[in-house]
Amino acid sequence: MGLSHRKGRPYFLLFLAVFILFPFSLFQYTKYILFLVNMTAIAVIGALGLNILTGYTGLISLGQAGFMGVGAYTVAILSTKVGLPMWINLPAAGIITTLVGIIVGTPSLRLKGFYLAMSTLAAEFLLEYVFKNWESMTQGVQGLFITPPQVFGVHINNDRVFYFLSVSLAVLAVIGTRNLFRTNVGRAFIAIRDRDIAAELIGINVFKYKLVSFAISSFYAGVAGGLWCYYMTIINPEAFQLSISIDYVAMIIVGGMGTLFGSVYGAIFVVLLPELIQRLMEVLQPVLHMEYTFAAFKQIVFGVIIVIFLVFEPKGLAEVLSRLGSRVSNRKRKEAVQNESLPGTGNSKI
Amino acid sequence: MELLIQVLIAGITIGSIYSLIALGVVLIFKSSGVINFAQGSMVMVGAFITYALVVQFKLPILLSLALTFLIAGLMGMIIERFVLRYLAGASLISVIMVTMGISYIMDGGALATWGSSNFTYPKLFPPFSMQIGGVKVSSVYLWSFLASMVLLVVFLFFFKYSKMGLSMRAAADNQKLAVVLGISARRVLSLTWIITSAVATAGGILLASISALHVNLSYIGLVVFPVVILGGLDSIAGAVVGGLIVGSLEAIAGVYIAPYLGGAFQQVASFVFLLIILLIKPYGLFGTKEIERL
Amino acid sequence: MDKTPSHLQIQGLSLHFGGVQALHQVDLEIPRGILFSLIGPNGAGKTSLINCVSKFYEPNAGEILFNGREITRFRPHEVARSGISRTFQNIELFKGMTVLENIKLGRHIHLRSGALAGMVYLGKARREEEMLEAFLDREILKFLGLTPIKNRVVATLPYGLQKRVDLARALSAKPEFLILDEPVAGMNREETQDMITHILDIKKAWGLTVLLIEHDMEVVMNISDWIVVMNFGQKIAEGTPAVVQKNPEVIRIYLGHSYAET
Amino acid sequence: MKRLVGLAVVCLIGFMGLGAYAAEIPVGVYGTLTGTDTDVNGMSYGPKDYLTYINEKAGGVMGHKYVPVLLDGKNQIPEEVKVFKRLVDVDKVVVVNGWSTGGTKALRDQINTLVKVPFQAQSLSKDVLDPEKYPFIYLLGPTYEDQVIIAMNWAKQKGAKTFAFIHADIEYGRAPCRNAIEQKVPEKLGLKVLGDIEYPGASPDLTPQLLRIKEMNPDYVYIQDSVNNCVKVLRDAAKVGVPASKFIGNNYDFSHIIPETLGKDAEGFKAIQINADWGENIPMMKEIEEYAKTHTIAKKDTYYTKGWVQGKVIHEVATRVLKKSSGKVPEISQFRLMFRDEWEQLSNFDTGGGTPPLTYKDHQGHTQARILEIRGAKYGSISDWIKTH
Repeated sequence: MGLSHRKGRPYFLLFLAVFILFPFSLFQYTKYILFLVNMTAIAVIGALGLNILTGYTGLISLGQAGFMGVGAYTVAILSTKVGLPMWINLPAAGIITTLVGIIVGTPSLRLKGFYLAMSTLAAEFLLEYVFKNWESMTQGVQGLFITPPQVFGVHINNDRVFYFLSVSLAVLAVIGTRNLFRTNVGRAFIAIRDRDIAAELIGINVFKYKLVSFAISSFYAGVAGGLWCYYMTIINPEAFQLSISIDYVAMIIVGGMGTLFGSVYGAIFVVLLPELIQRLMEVLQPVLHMEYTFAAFKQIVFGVIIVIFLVFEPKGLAEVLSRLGSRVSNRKRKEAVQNESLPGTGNSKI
Repeated sequence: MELLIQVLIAGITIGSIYSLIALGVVLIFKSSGVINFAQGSMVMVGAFITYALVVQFKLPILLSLALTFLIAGLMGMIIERFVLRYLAGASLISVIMVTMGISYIMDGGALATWGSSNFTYPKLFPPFSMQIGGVKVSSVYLWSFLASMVLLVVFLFFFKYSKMGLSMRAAADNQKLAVVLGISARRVLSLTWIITSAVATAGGILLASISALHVNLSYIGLVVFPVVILGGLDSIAGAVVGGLIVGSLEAIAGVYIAPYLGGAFQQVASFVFLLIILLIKPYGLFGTKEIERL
Repeated sequence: MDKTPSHLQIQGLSLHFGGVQALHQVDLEIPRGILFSLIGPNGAGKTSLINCVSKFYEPNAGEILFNGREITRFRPHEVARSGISRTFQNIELFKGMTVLENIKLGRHIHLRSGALAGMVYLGKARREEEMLEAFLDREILKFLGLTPIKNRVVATLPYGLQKRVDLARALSAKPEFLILDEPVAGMNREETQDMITHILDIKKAWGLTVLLIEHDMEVVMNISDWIVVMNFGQKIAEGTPAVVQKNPEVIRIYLGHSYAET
Repeated sequence: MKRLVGLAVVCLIGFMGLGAYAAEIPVGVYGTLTGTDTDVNGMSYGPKDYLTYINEKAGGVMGHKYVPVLLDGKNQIPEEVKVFKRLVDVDKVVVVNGWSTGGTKALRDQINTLVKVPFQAQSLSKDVLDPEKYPFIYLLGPTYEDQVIIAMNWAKQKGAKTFAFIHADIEYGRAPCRNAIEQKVPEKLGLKVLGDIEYPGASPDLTPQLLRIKEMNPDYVYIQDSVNNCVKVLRDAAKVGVPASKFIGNNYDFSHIIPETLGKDAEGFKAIQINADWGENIPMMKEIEEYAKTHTIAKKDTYYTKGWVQGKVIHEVATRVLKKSSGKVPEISQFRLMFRDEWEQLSNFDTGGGTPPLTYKDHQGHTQARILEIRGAKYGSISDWIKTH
């Protein structure tokens, strides 16, 4: 949907070709990479959701994992107990999570800043408790198992099939978010983040839009959680604990709060970083000997990166990359014949 | 009735440890507006340092304790000097995440150094215990109760009367103004982190003494958040009272409510209570309301 | 004047913070279509009063009627929705956004497309967005001379321009009642002149009622239809500029020598 | 857009370049190196160390060296799934030594139908033990449910009438206790279950739960949790005055940390043993000691020896497969199938005293356990090896 400008079209086509052909390549790593891509795509959707809430609207949430859990449970319950098909379950996951999100967002009428963040943290713990103890629905700590639906005789959680599903949905999520911030709703979110009082005084119903932000954010989280459930085929309360929420906050911080592609970069980064560290540590393993050091090292690097980003690049990877990108394109522009007018200042929000 | 008394005593004993750890969080918030998610890790690392000095280096206990506090203070100073100083005036979420980052680094560091085993903590306290209303209260709880009470009084007086304490409050309220008044905001912040780190270490030593020492000890940092918020982020008395309330609440919920709701209701009880309180009093029991201006 | 129905009417408005009385039993009647000025020394309660009107403050007593309808219990955004727009003393623009985005936000109350339509961005939302831009281009940007800078980020603009963007944002809602809180404060003579011209033009063109707070007495005396003088949270005098200028108490407590001598 | 493509390409190249070593017999192990329940992760180091030991001592199996890959599943399902996928897809391991109950259940389709890879679970959950449904999953010893039965049987013999459970609010804690109750084990034995008490796994304080135990006053309490929380349970039991002798823990509560930490508050505590302890006078220990001369041992406890036994099992099965294929390493999927089949054939395999002889016909190596009791800060056995069925 208008993703490409005239200039970007070759790249877009190349990307499309890589996207479609890659799953059929036969590297040793193809399947594993597909797995990582799938996990990243799910994370992208979740991170976009959190970014709408936290990055754009300025409401800190430590409950993203809980919301994703609601989505995952919705899918699991609908497909095992009711037996509905996927094309109903995934939107349903989004909608149910939206409702939960609105409830969780209600304290934002009175609570601000860290106090609101704490109420989302409370929601995270409460949801976990509900997952664990509403046994007639969730089967408690044992969790629910689903049999993934089949597409052309192949289970949807087959890495290759799922790849097309998850990446397409992730792209849709990106486009949806981009469009959202072209219109009044998105602008209202940013206004609330920048100065909620002024927003209210110029006629924005701040409370309503905070709830809308919670709703959209949790819709994304719900869909991401639902996808996760289809991919993993199991959901139990351990799957979405606080540390996952923190990972998501880290994604948008590292990627860039309040930026569209920040969510994407952040998700890629946070999903792949542990892999890279793992590989690095495996190379160093003969020297280090102790296996748990790489878990420790992963944690340390993760922490250091968060700190470094906040101290030196508070605007995240999106800013870094756009700086790099503009440097490259500046050079190119100098070389190019000047047959084009000045570049548009269009995407100022990004 | 007898059971209720036992429940309350049990709640207050664990609550006194919550209070002590919550005090550190409040202290940092009060003087720098930073919400410290690394408090739990500071608690854990403090406990490990003592362990290393006493058990691994076999130093005398008093010397080890003195050294531990020295190292912990240094650690606090480093955190402030090399990380938080660069984040003055940053948004709330940046501050939250940066302390989480620090927490990851500290947890990872402890894991790399000591591994993920359980360690038996050295007996730093005399094996003395008191029988209070049918509950055996070991000396560790008495120590932590005492420590949090003493620290409460000390900090209250410190903030109210001492020049340094007043400067800290001024610096937290308005860093620019503080500079104009000739208060070195940096020195004040540095000092806060040193004190907080030391308080966290004290909490860590007490906490590790009542159970085994493990890297997961840092989880306490999350447990005390309801305490901090309940009391009000910037209220020292609130931290102490909140700790005792949350401790008792958990005990009551664990004994009386969990059997009906099932599962481990104790853990969420404090959060449920917290939500209710926040809806009535959005800034906690004793917290100061933030005034907004146009 | 008391026969024509007032546009905005304030009765017995009181406001206090703790023990400090910011407003005490203030009554105002602002007829439709005039330029109504509120003057008084610092701390007289002028800004408190308009903050009560736009509901940033909750008055302790009294009532506010707009178009004969009570709006005392409205929430701030409902006040804006009912047709009252305002500018701010300390420019409350969204500094990270562009001029155009800020002004679009001013028109927020007239936009109908919801989140879902926005995300799809086909049909309704897109049309609305296009109409919005056309409207702003036509009515606001060109008029206030902001077209060349419409894609600049607000934070990068000089003070005078920011004030103008603030006005543009208030106007883009196409209000019937405009509150201006010190619109020319900190401006040089030329900028002031510019601003005043804009205000008077738009007032005339749209038939606005304007409530103005301003310290620049020359401006106030030149353009006001009616002036109310406040001190210590109370109304102490009112009348046409000519009347107010002659009121001895006004001269003593507020205008003092400064105005008398100029 | 450009940037996205660039990033994708970089990632692709990065992954292709990394870690493509030629492996002869790759064996995957994942466990909890960090995260919760690390107290018992010696059993993840064990298999790896044993295979290394065999590589060094005998040059692997019939000249083919093992490549043990040890990864961290953090006791979290998504993490374990990720690690599993990597092991089977990238490292192409012949057999996986897995970890948690939840993770094993999550992977059951992958293990048994999609990938078909032999899987040795550390979890002793009965729910994954089913040669028909899950032909690729093998367990070493008595399931948690078996252990509950053993404990109850023993309590019954001691004249107990009432019983209670205490555990964390996770699958590992809740399921076995509930299974035992649902299978009417207590009724059959004439025991009355007074309560099934749960606590938050990470809570620093369990006094409220112990107060409930005190109120109920059961004859015995079964702890379905591992070392770390067991310490908390016993500590707070002492706090409210419930003697440690009333508590029986499962096989993951047999740790010297417990008496060391609690001193006399742990006196009388009972735990279940399903394999030899570290330092027992058995032939297997000699191997470990030999290995320890040149290597550091991560954890010197009974779980490490459990892992060592699991390593022995893997080596034994691999040896049999290679004997069948006359010393050639079969193609990977073939290898996995043969490995599974040979495993099932394994019977009366002597582990050098690490466990009773192992027979995997029912996918459960052995069914024996005994009860230990802490006396004078040391575990001593108070029962013979009991067979569960």
